[in-house]
Amino acid sequence: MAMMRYAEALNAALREEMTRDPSVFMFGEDIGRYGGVFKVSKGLMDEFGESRIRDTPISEQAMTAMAVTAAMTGTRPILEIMYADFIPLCMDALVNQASVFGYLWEGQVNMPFVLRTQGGGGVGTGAQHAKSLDSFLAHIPGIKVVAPVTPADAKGLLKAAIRDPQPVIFLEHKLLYNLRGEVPEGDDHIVPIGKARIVQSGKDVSIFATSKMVIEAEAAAKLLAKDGIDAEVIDLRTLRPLDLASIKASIAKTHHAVVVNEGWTFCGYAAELSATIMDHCFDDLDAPVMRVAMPDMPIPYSEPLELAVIPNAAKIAAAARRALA
Amino acid sequence: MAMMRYAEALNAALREEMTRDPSVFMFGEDIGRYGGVFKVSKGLMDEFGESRIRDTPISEQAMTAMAVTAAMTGTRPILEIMYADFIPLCMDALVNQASVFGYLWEGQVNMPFVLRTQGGGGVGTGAQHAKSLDSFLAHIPGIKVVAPVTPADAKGLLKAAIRDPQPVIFLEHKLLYNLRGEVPEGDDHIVPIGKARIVQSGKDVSIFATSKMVIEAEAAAKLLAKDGIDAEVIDLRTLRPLDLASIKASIAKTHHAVVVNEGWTFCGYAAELSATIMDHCFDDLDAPVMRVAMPDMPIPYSEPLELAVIPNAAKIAAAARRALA
Amino acid sequence: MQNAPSIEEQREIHRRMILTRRLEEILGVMAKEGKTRGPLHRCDGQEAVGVAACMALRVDDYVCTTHRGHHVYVGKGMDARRIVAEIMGRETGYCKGRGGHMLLGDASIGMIGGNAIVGAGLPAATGMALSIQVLKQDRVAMAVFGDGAAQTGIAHESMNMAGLWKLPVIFLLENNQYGLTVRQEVQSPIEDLFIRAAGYGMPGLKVDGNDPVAMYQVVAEAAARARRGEGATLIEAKTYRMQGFSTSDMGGYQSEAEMAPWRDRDPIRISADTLTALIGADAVAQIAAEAEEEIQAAFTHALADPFPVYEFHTPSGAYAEE
Amino acid sequence: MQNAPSIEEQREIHRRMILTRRLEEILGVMAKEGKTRGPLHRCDGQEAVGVAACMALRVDDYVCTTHRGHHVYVGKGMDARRIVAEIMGRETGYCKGRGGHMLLGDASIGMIGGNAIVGAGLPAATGMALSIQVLKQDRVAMAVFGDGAAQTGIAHESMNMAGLWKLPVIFLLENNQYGLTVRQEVQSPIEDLFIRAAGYGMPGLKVDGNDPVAMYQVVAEAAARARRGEGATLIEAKTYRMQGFSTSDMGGYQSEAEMAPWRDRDPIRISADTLTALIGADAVAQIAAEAEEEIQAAFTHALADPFPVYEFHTPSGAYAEE
Ligand SMILES: Cc1ncc(C[n+]2csc(CCOP(=O)(O)OP(=O)(O)O)c2C)c(N)n1
Ligand SMILES: Cc1ncc(C[n+]2csc(CCOP(=O)(O)OP(=O)(O)O)c2C)c(N)n1
Ligand SMILES: [Mg+2]
Ligand SMILES: [Mg+2]
Repeated sequence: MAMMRYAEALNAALREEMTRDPSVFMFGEDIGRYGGVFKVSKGLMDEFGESRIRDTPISEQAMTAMAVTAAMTGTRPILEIMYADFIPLCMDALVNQASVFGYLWEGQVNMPFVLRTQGGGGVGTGAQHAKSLDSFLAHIPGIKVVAPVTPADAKGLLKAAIRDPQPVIFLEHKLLYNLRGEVPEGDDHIVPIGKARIVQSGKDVSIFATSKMVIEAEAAAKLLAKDGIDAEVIDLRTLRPLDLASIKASIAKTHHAVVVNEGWTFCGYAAELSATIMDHCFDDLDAPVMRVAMPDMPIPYSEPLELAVIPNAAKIAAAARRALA
Repeated sequence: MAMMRYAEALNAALREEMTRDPSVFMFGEDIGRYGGVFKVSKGLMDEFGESRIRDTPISEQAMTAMAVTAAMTGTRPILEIMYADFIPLCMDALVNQASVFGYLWEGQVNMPFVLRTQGGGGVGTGAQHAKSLDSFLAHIPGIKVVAPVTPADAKGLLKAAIRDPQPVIFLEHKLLYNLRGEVPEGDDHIVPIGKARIVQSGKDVSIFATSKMVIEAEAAAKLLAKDGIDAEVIDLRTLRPLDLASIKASIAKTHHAVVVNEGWTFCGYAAELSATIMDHCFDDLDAPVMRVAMPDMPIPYSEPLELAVIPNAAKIAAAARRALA
Repeated sequence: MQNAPSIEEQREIHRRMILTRRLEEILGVMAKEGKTRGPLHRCDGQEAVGVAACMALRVDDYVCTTHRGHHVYVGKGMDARRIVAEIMGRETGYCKGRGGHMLLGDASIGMIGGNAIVGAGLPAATGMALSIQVLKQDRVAMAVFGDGAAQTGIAHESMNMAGLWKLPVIFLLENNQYGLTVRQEVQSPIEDLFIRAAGYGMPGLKVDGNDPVAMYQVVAEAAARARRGEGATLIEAKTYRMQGFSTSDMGGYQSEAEMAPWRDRDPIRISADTLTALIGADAVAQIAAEAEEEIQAAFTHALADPFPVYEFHTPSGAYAEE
Repeated sequence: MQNAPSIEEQREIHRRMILTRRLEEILGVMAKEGKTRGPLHRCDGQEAVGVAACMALRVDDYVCTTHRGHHVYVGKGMDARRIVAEIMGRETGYCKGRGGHMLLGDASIGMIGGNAIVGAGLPAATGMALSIQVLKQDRVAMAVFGDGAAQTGIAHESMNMAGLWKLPVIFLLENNQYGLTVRQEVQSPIEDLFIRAAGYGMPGLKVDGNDPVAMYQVVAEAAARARRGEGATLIEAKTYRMQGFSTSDMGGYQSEAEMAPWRDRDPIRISADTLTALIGADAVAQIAAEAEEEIQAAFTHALADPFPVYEFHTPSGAYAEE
């Protein structure tokens, strides 16, 4: 175990996997000499050279499509997209390329690439640099989507993603990079894709959250505890494929659910969680599932406006109280 | 009233609005001389000239962004995107441009553009030409999304969309163009955006459907009627902003709901319908909302495979029976 | 002649061009009879571009093509029977009937693959070339794409990166003068698209797309350059689309006057003339006869093959196994 | 000199460049003190590009810019106080605090607008030019964009359509030699990006981006061309970024050796010298003094302005009014 920042845990995973497998390489904007705007790839160009760590032009659309075919021809590309807000530029490569060929050419090719990006708001980056577009990504067949919150999961899930035979979108959050935590060392620390994590177990209400919202959910649980409400907090970790078993088990116990995601509400990822619970847990529910997500409007810049739209502990706690009322 | 094909109704709406307002113009691939691959703009180039009806290069990404700013500077552009499968190429312009400036520059600009496209499967066009990506579009703040099924609604909603001050995505379906129906003539036939249509009222179960799935829902209702099940079929017509009042009213009456959309299931539009019903109608529900949508995999080409994945009347009827079981 | 095809290669180019032509002619007839499914995009008159270009590459080189890719499929060495089976939606097709005629692939011979998103072939080949460079292989990747595709943004991004990194890739622009129903001048203000290569620091050149020998030579030279580590090349092959955009094209915009001179320059006729001078008329006739036999057998067998049975594709699914 | 700025215009260019410089210097200090929010992108050393180019256009011409747009905002005539108010997130800002420094707009003077998606300005201006052409107006649209933006696909699609339709648009490529932290040669294999204009059938030219008079002239000429119906122009202004990528840039990659010669060619110094010869040192000093007063007042007032109060934006919402 070592105490590390989230960004350092990612860096360690990249270094270990690139050392372990010469077919792994990285490309993206400013990831080389500069080490990435969030310093996740710091030092890697010096260590692995300019062929395996590439600074690129600003060409998200082509780069994503290139990751798809590079992955089908023997390498394991890791593409960094600087902000999740630029994911729309990657959509054709994901929806019409990556999604399709794993099925059409099954048995002929694998597609082991990882697309790392970071989203989320709270620091005044404005409407084009603060979004969480999770539902766009989780809607795409054949593509896995993970979103670790702890440094340990950041490392373990990134290693799992790099070794996975399918495309994996790896969602980071700009407010998580400096988070510190214990991280297991060495090659064998792999966190399986498709398994949720029980952050704290409770009996009254289940709070299912993703990415930084897990931290807000933990804070909400503390607020609820003050009122004697015993909340179970579950970090989904993988958005697709979803760990349905963990969701069912928790709701069977608590009979109340709050779903939290930082993306927009309508057709957002929280909507799918609500619908999945409707499909599989209806009879266990004593109250409707409560959605806590971004209001359906662009993200404003000014502090009082931005902080008003982003989901937080208070909103989550209020939703839990509504569920239990 | 005149009997017309769906494509002819759209053509009439375009002709009337272009005649009425010289700031309306159209651009898109093969829409001019050829009249569009589905012949929706047939004859319009001869009538309105090459400045207002433009054949374009294959540049969906820039064209969508151009529609945004053309709309902000005094024109009412209508952009045709040949297949909904190419919507991923338009996403940056929609999510990072169109969605944002209506809020940021409120009071300074309007954004009256229409993006017409067509989606859906069933005729062997394959994984890259048969998708319904409704949930991508309905997730975007500030953008309206409509999907008419009847020729009358096609005309009335297109006219409403062209006159709307906000961006409107107009979703057609490749299997609807030859559908015939009575269409009111003249300028005053406007179908308001945001209002659902009760196709047939019933008391046992509510079937909410979009686009061509409305026709499958009607067929399902006939199948159900044979078993004495009285289904209410509602054509949502507008995917965003959603007519919540009609949904609530119907479920208050039937206490059972089936939601149908041709897009993928996970994070799909049907998921939002299920979640919206969870949010607003939970106490009225006697059974979980049943989702009928595309299985979460790419659309295959071969007939037996493609027909197996596309939602149809039989699947809808089965879902209704499960809801009532 | 430098990089010229051997006589053996010319025979094979000729044979594959005839296979392609006959494949499409038969499909065209079946389409009229309503026996095919979905639109079919024929490359009649363009066979030399796909066939000769692929013949100039190694089997382990990578190639990708467009919605109009029959000549590339056959040119790269795919089996006619399994091509027909895929187009007819059979279990024995290259994609088990999942793909259809626009999306065929055969990774075992570097055919990855067809693509129905216009422009998608350029980053696809660029990504393969990136993989080749990272793995320090001596392979080459080639994208065959159209004049319409040349106007897509992704073409620009791809060629810029290919030029920047000196990637072993060949951009083969098949200029058949039409993007769907509109002529190239309605899509771009310049006539010779290859001049854009200068903006990407790579050589650009023009070739007669209806001359198989010329096609073979320029592609062979570009491949040699790429293998020498000198990077990408943009080749514009001038040709013409003889059979309309697709089987669903209502036509009416390609005039006979425009088409006549191209019909006279049929690439199969041109290669037949060249070959006759080299191996004699009988040998050339025999190539045609053998090709005819092969294509007839391909249809007979493929049409007897079974349709696939639907199964949900679990790896694409949204829920983890429990 | 043809299309040369009048003395009055040169005074105004000088004044607006100083306003921009001081605006950013003050913001830079406040950023260090933690008094600003989010990253700020300064254009120190590039003021002539945005200011002189905008001054060469009419008030009713359209302009859009990037994340690094202070010189364009001020150059187009936006009010310093409301710019500062927006950057400080106040209700009185151009976007009521909703936009922030990368997304300012003032449609009343054709400033539509800032854009933080790299490359987005090219189709934006092209779309405005399309609107101008459809409405048969004699306006011009201009996109100011960077060397990094020139590598995006959307730049290619936009310039192709602008060239094809002879749209009244000016593509002003502000080559400050860096895209974020990497030099241009890491992003593109060619040094002079303006040569790509040939691929779009439009004139392309290079200009000294630190010389306000030269900047004004080339833009004025391109605007005249556009108004004559002769279409688009690509102008590459060579300049240099003096203050790093943004306030969150950790730096360390721009060497003093690289920067020194550019510091000597400070556009404000160059314009001061030219102007001194024309109107004398005192008049030039007075311009600076007035600009300083204006900018100080802008900050004083803006900082006293109220923050906005949050309200849900109904027109963006997902449900119809009941
Ligand atoms: C991104 C995208 N836009 C539009 C289409 C529809 N479409 C299919 S082929 C085609 C024309 C392509 O022209 P070109 O690239 O010259 O290829 P050709 O058909 O001439 O072989 C169009 C517009 C598409 N498949 N993909
Ligand atoms: C599509 C997109 N990709 C990446 C970014 C992140 N980013 C912001 S500015 C920038 C560099 C832009 O370089 P250039 O166009 O030369 O403008 P400059 O900063 O030099 O003014 C990058 C990569 C972005 N905002 N948008
Ligand atoms: Mg073509
Ligand atoms: Mg730059």
